[in-house]
Amino acid sequence: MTLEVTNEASSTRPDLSNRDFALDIQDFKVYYDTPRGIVKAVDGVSLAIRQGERFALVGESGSGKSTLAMAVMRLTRPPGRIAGGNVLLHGTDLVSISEEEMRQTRLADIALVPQGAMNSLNPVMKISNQVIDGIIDHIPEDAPKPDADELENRVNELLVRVGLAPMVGQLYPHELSGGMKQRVAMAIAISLSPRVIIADEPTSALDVIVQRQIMQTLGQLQEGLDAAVLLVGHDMGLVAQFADTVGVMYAGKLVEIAPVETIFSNPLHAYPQLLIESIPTMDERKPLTGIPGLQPSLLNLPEGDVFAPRSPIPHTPEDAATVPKLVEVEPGHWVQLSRSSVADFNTYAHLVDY
Amino acid sequence: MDTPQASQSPTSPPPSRSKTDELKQLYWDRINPIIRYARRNPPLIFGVLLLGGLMLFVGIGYLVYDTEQYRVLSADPGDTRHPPSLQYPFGTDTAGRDLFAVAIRGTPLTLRIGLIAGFFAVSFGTVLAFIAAYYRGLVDGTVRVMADVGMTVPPLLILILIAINIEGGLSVDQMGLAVATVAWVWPARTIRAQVLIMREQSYVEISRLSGSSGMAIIFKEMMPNLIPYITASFVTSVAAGILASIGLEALGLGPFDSPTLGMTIFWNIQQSSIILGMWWWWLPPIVAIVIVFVGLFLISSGLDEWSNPRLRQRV
Amino acid sequence: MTPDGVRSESVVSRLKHATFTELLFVVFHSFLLRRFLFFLLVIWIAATVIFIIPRLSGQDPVKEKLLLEAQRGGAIQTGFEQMAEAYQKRLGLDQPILTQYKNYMFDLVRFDLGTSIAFYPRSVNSMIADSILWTIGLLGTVIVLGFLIGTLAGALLGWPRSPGYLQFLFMPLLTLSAVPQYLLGLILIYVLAFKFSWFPLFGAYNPGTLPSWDFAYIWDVIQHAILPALAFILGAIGFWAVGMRGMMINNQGEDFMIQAEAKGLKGARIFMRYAVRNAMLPQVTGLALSYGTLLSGAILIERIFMYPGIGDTLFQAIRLSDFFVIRGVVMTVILSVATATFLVDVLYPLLDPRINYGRR
Amino acid sequence: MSALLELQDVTKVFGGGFLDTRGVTVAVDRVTLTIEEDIPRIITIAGESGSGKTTLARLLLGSIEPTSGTMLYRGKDFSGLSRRERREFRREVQPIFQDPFESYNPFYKVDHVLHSPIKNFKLVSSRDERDRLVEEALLMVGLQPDETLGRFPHQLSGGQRQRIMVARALMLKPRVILADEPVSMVDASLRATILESIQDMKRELGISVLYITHDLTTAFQISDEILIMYRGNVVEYGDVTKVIPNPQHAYTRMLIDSIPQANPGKRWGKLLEATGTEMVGTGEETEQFGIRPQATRHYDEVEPDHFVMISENDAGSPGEEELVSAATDQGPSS
Repeated sequence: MTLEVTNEASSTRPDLSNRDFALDIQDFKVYYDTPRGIVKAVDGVSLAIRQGERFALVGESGSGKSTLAMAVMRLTRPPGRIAGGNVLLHGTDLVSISEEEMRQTRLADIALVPQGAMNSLNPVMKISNQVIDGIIDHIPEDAPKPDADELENRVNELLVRVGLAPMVGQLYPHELSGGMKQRVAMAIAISLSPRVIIADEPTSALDVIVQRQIMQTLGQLQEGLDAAVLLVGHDMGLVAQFADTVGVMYAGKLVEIAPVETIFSNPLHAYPQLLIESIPTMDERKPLTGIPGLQPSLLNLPEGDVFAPRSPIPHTPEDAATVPKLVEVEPGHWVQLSRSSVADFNTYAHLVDY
Repeated sequence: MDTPQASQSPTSPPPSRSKTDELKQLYWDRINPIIRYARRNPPLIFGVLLLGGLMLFVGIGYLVYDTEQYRVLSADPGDTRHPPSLQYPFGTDTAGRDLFAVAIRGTPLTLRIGLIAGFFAVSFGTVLAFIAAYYRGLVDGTVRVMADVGMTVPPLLILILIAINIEGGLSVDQMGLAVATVAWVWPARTIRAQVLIMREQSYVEISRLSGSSGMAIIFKEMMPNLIPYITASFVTSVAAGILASIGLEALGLGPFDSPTLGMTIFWNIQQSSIILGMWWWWLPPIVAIVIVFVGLFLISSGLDEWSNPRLRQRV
Repeated sequence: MTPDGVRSESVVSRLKHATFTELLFVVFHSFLLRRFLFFLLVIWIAATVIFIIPRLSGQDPVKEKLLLEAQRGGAIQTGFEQMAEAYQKRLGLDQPILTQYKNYMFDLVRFDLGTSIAFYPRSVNSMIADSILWTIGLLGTVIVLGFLIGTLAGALLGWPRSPGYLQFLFMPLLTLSAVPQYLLGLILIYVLAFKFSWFPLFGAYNPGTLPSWDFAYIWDVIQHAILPALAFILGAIGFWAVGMRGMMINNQGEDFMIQAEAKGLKGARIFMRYAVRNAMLPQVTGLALSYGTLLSGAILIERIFMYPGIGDTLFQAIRLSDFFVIRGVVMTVILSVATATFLVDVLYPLLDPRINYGRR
Repeated sequence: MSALLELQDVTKVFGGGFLDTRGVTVAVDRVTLTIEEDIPRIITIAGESGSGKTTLARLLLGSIEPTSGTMLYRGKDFSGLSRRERREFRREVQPIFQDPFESYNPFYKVDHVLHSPIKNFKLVSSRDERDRLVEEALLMVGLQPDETLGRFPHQLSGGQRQRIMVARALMLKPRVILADEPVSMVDASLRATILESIQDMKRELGISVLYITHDLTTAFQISDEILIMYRGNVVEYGDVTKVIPNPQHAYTRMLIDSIPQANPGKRWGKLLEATGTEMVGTGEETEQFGIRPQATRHYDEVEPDHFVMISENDAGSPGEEELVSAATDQGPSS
């Protein structure tokens, strides 16, 4: 249903061929086959990230953001499956390449900083070996094998780059704190200097001070590599601190994409508006607000604007039933336009034909 | 608000609704989901079917066959060692037993040993586990050491020592009890571990802070959630009990006057049925034992899946 | 509750800055010594239970057996008087029970298991010594082989990238794991030894051959060992495969498995170094826990095959009501199980770095 | 003014048993805290994981006993309470836990968690009365009884589950509610409603709330007083409107500086170097912020209702002034 939208969308992108994007996700769909029906966890998401850009994908739990991140790496496991769309990594479609090509692409071209820092390292292997094995498995068949000293130096250098002492390589995961484990995960992610890094809630379960250190280190690494980063998270504070561009997901779809300043100062869709209003600040004490209602079940979602039941904007049932479209309302600012969820709909009504 | 509480505790005031409504509600709340779930748990179904089939065989056999012929020399005292025929479906052995009658009589006896052993082992193990986990400290330490020692000492050996010291050998029921004396170790260990995990859970804490007594916490909060574990460990204990009893019987320490599956195996070994080429003698008890063990194993792994929410979600 | 930092500190910096003596203290104080004390405790409790059980029936076991033997008369008539006397002296049967217990324990400490009643004056020690080598030779091989093959089979069964047809192996393996091994032995004897005569029916070597270290004898021994070994291994493979498969499937959901794939590692490396390596850990613990059960199974296999190992000795002793031999075999088996579990526990930290001497 | 619940110099030490080589953890180090009877307050205990805040909550709930120091309930030593007094304490001090799902017994419908305290504390005499009490409590937290009762916990949303736990606590008419990270597992959009009902407890029902959290932003929004904990010590405490805008202790400052503010214009300052916990395993652990278990210390009143801990370090460790000034350098760039 958003297929036409995407076509339309890509045609409206001014003088940028797909090659200019580091990561170009087009009309991407990830479905879960459950006994009770198909859960459309990611349903027609399109977004593109330029080289060197930090793109944050935010949404509540169950909005499909983590599912999207894993599916981009093609790590979706049954009953989940990629149900359609393309993921162009510097122009190569990751959805259609062979499993072996995908394996070689992981880490070398697109790396993951995982969510569960606590458990993402093999508990029975020394840190240095866990850094090394990724490197070794990406050496081309015909290339000379590096000797042990060379590898050790490389591991040490990587550990230092993420702010760890080289001797950490000789330890086992259980001997490290949560922050240190996440730093190791980052060292692994940058070990082959990938151009795209996906960070899936990299600081969940970490304390604020450590969280700041990790995010700042990640930022430094991103700058050093000029990599494109897709940060997945739910903490609007972290997003404000880190991202250049923000995409807001709701119930498997993107409702708004905008530069970080715009999304905080001038969100157009009701969901990001309410989301941002509900963040408590440290500046002044004021009554807290929330978003009324619940996120709908992704099983058998009705057609139309899924946010309508929670939207404070007055609307008719017809408005809510109209399938909304994601349109670029100003350069770099995309909104899922619908009468039921966008207060300024009339301003942009000329961009859509309903 | 006026939905009747199917999960109400027995001590709460009687509900205003009629008993049938209550039962209907119970069905929809508790039993129906179980049935629906069971459909997605083939091991459980398959295991139940296997054992059910075996029981059906025994039941029908009792109804239509003269099972008294299990006794020595009761079938054709003149010429022994009949291969299977219409008259003797499973043949006869060197001592003139009708092996079909033996199979029908023996299978439930062996199951009986297992059930007795399983029942006492799990009851004792559960009580011990709760006492240990509830009182902690020295009591817990003692139970833990006892269980750990029990894990190290092979049950069969202790059973041998018990059996050789009982005059006139063991009866079927004594056999079950003897096996129970060594089989409580595993249930005690696993259930204790579960109780220790559970008592740290928030809902137990909430219940305690809601003024519930220790007994109420054990029986109303913990027990219902432990039922799958206890059932699974009962099934496992039954299997372990049968295994140990057959071993004991094969060594010649079983009830000589009872035609249990293990004793049938013993007579096979004793009379060298294999060299005599009497395959019909040893095959039925082995098949019956295999059905029992595979059935019990499938049921316990099915129950495992039921009690393990992580596996359950995957079903 | 404990902050990460505190835990790391206790492990790393404390051990790093400890002197050698302190290190020894930490090691012994915390783990080895405690584990060794537990080992002794197991032996002591087991020995005590063995001492108590016969006395629960209210009769003196030895006296009873001696009477029984006296009634049977026959082969062992000569020397019976001395034997009875020797027991009187040795055990002090008329003495208070505590004295008896003390003597019994004292003999145990010196590993003196007493004298056979049926084969007087042979010592139980020598009878066990004669048979135990057969058991160790057969068992040692089959326990290791069964564990390795079974674990590998389970690993392949639980690996999502294994070819689909492998799954057909699961039901047969599950059935094998559920069947007592000695019953498998019966079937094997019937089919392979009786029907096809590929292997000898029973024993450890041909009664005609004289034990010597020549090729014919060794070949004879191997031929005799194959069937009992096969019976044991088949059952063990099923047992270990079913367990390992479960571990492998459980492991699939672990974050480090997903991360290994995200690292673009080769399938073989993920399989060996990540999946199998971690799924092995509970298997090894399982090996220690089920060693006793395996040994009981081996005893029954020896019984079926009339293999002259310790199990056969035990069976003969049961048949002849040879109490001291039974007790000696039981004690030996318990000692070996306790030693094996002790060794596994002590060596386990080598496999799993999370377990170290400092904790547990 | 009479104190309802009082901690005096309470210390809780874990570990250190016979043959225990894991070492000793001082989870709570000489904490003094008073909850008044007549003036309801929302008091925040803030700290990161391992700071001892959850241990403090369990001490106050009577779930664990202090290693040293005393806990007083209505002026009486807690360990010397009679059966009846202890029962009264059970009802008057009620918890709300972090994970609303784990607070429910999966075997029962949500009604169970509401009915069992009513029965145990004998709050009502009839079934109708009980049902009325339950409905009132649910309406109070903004839930429709017919939408929530008779369901199993997994059939409700996280926010609904947590609000039922709030209703459960309110139903018992407690004097104090201990809310241990009540919103950290609830989605941002639902956070507000739960925090609001916590504020309502104080405003409308006169209940004091101990709000235990690692989130200083919500603490700043809803509480009256705040205690900042670090490694078992209260390093700074006082009126929340004084402590947060004007933090004195180096740790508090670093904590506040590290909060990711939802404002792209107010980004973090320069890269924060690894702290003591991060460097563990790389060599000597630095004694951060002058915290050392059982060290000599006292509290300075830097302004009315605002206290900061000063620890008397032994020579070699940085003094308090040094740390404070070091932290000032690390302030946000904006």
